[in-house]
Amino acid sequence: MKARVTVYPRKEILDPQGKAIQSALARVGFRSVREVRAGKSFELDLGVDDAQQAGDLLAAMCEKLLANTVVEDYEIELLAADAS
Amino acid sequence: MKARVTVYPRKEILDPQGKAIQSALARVGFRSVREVRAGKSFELDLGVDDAQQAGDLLAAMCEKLLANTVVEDYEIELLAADAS
Amino acid sequence: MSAPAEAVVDAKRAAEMGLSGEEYERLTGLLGRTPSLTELGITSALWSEHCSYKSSKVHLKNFPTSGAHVLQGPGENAGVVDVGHGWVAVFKMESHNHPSFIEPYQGAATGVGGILRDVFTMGARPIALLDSLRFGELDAPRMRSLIDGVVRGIGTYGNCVGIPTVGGETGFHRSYNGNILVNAFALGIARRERIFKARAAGVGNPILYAGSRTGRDGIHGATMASDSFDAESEKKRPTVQVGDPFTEKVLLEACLEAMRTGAIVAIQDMGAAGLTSSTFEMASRGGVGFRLDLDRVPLREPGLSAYEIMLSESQERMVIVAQRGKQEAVTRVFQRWGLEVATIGEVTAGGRAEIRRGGRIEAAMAIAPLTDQAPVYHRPAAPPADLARRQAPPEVPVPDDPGAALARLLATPELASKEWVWRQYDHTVRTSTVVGPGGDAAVLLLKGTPTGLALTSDVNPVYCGLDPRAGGRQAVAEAVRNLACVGAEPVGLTDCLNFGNPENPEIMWQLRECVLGMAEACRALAVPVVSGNVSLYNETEGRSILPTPTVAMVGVVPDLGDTPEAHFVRAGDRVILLGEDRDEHGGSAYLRWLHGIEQGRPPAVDLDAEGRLARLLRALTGQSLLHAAHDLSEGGLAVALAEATFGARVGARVAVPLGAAALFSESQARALIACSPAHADRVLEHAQRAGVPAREIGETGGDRLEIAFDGGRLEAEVAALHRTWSRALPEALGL
Amino acid sequence: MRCGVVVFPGSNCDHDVYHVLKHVLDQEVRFLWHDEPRLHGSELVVLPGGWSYGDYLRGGALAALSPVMGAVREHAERGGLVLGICNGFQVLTEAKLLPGALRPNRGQRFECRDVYLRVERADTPFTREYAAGQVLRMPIAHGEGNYEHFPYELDRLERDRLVALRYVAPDGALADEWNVNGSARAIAGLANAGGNVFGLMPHPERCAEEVLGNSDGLALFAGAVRGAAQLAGAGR
Ligand SMILES: Nc1ncnc2c1ncn2[C@@H]1O[C@H](COP(=O)(O)OP(=O)(O)O)[C@@H](O)[C@H]1O
Ligand SMILES: [Mg+2]
Repeated sequence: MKARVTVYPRKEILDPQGKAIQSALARVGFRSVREVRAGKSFELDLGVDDAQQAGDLLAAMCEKLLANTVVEDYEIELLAADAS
Repeated sequence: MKARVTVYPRKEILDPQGKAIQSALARVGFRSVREVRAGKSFELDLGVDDAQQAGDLLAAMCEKLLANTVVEDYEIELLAADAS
Repeated sequence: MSAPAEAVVDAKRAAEMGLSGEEYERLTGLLGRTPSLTELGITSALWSEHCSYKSSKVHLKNFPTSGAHVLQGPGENAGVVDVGHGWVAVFKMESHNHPSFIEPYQGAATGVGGILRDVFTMGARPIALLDSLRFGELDAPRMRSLIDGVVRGIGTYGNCVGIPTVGGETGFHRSYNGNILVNAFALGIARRERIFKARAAGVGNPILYAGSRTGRDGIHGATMASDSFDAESEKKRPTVQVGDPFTEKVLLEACLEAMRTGAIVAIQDMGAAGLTSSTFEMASRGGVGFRLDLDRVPLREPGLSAYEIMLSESQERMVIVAQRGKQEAVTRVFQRWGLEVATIGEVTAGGRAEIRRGGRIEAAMAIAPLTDQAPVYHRPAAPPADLARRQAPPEVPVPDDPGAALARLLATPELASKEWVWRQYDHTVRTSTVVGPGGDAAVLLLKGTPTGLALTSDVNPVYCGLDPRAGGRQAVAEAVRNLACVGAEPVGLTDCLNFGNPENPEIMWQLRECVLGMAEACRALAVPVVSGNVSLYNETEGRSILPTPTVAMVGVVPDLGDTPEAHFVRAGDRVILLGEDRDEHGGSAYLRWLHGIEQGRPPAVDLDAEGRLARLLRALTGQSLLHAAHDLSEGGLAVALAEATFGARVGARVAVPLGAAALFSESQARALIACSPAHADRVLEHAQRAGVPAREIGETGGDRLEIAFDGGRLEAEVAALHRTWSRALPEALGL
Repeated sequence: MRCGVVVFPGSNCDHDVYHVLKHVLDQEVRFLWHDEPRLHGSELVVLPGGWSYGDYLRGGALAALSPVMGAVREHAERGGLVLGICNGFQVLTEAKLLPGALRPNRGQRFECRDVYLRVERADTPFTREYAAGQVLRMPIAHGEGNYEHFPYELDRLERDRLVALRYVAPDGALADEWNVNGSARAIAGLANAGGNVFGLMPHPERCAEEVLGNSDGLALFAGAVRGAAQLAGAGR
């Protein structure tokens, strides 16, 4: 089973990286952009087939490692079952 | 209009970050994981309403700034229209 | 990717890989048959300019390569010189120009990775990096992002491995618009008796592979083959290598630890041409053969062909010849550091290479003809037809407002502070950095001794373009001068010869003349060349870069107690100008940046005068007579004075019997020094005895820089000039 | 008195810290391997700077889960002294031994330069040799040193007096331009409530010898060594 995890700074926390990207975009001409949030994305091949189990595994990984929950939120998406 | 851009290292390119995360996950007990790819995720409030226009804008931003197409691939998703 | 394995091998394919018709014939002659694709790939890599030095070899012979301190000259992965107290310094510089232009971040990062491996492969612990960078005009396409990417790439890699980047150069010229230069230098130290070499020996000894897995990255990077098999396969094969500095750090620790097991016979990193050059070169140096079973090479993805495995330039990999029966000790070390290690072959007798993949022999060839007996070319060299016009004495406009001219010069990217660059580099890790970036030469403490190692890198490509012989001399002389300013005596240099297409006689002439100029200066100033690198074909669309023979020099400061600063440190010191001004403006920053003139003969380089000046500076520092010493280079006296006021914001008031334009003359063999009034007479006496013209020109103090010259006065607030100078680069970059 | 310096595979300031403890302060020091949950009797444990496991994810994230950190946590809970420098500070926050998080610098670039620090608390073992309000000069070298926490948590840190060092101008005044990484409340160093766990982004080991032109950092180690010796003497 494949999955995608997205990790973003929590809303209450400043996101200087997003800001920097927004102003860089503006500098090269993309001036309409109102906001940018910058985060991380992970694509995982979980090696398990059960969706329930996959979800549990992902949540545990996020809590333990992929996100720093003091300042970051995460989101989990299960992708279409692995073809292989 | 809001959108999400996901940027990943191209398949054939070494992804040290993904590799490191995979081995770290294994070390803390998540041994089933077969592969991890690590990328970046950007959430943008584009400031335009038209989906076509938004798509063009995003592609241009990726080519120009958000992704380094020599070593990275990107993916664009338009999110539900902005409530504001 | 099965296509290559079945591909037809003929002269056309060979040409695609960069072998000339003659070279292909030479190969078939050697083999007595048509080569396999793998054999062709191996040969084209080994006979590439990068690995074989076929165009430059005849000229490199002119360098003096031995000396009292030299333990290892060119020919190994890095040069080795004795720096006293039982320590040796191991150093080398290498270019990563082409990859950095394609992908600046990874290109520059892997450049740092490669040069570090060249140093720790010799058993030395790297302790410092320098980076010599040349960029184009800021408004040239991609230039700002190239600069940003290169600086980030160097920073990220060196910072993560934990080696301080303590100096370098950053220059700008339109000739680099389509071909930037990234030259990285690394220096390591080792106990004298602990040096390792890459000389395979011992029939039956196992060949180990350690480090990252092999992928399809950068295949054939060394041959710079323009065309490949077909557009499709080219797309599939990324030419960009990605560095993994964490793996490098671990590899470094593991290698140094494994060397202490006593079970390593020879070791070499896989650099350009990867497994091919490392195995063939090690065998060639040792006069032995080897057998490889490529099925045992750790791969990143299955299905790589023999051709691909032999030519991959995946990063962070090493080849080791271990003592038979003792390889376990080596293996254990790598495993403890979490690295993969595999036995991939063994040393054989008879000087032949035999390479298998999937049970099939993919290559079977004699080694020496491919390495020692690689083709050597005496390429035609001729000066450009318009040389006389280029060297015609330029019209030198006299500045009506020298103060404004100074401010404008200090705001050019060329002369602006490079702090924006080096602040992104960790230059204090390892707690040995006594003088970091920002001065004339960096100084590192050799821990446990009173001694310091001084490092600098220098070249003036504009001078080299106008008169390559003089430019070559000047690069070496300036490096010696920068070392002398911190009291260091040079012990050796490494270089990176960056030039255009050697098949163009003008370029060959530049190369030959630069080398001859460097060699003259090396002899006159007693600095041996112990390692180096040649980077040719630096051209885009027929336009080649300025000749850029970068010099990186290492010196020894016997006692660190005495190091003067490169800037004024206190008010009330006497300012003394050493050397002679000859009002020379050919190729000067003043003419080039303020008047768009790039013409004339560059300043004459009087090597005897340089030698006398350097000896004097070392003598003065050795006796603790100086508070400050700073040499004059680009921008001449006015710029040197301004720079000297910036470090501690200590102003100066001086008077010189020079015209306004002469304030910006770039005559060589000059330096500014400052000393307490009590020492001034002794300093002047020393200078006189040393045969160095010296005159007291004023004193330090206040918050202004005032220069009285013939017919006027230049006055500026130090704080304002400093602001201009320190903000110019980030502002020009739009940051 | 025994000191231990933790070595992660990507630590690169381990030797620098070792050098100061051993050769400048003449202490007994040993390296502690990341993969072993043992401190070998170390009374002062230092987590040095570097890129512990490459830290491509977040500085210190993986290191916080390493075997040695279990032992460090126990040591800290028993009141033992733990010092985290730069990456070590990141490890301590990731391990929740100190509050908050260290995020990428405001300017999105690695910064290597001297900064000025004001000593806010002189009553921890690590700052006891300094005077409250004293201004120190110290080098930094990091890309992720921007201290962050929720506003109410920051208030609590202040109330509990956990802030030990702040980025200031050379004259000791708070100034945004001298808060080079953009840290909330200009926080450069923190202690836990007991004062026995201490983390800071600047590198005191890089300014602990006059030959390097600055020895402002030496007293931090000297204080820690004395503090640890006293704890040991008290028969903890
Ligand atoms: N790319 C760089 N990396 C590190 N340090 C640099 C870089 N470019 C310039 N510097 C530093 O800036 C200072 C000024 O450089 P430069 O003008 O080339 O000196 P000089 O004229 O004395 O050779 C030197 O200390 C040099 O080490
Ligand atoms: Mg200089």
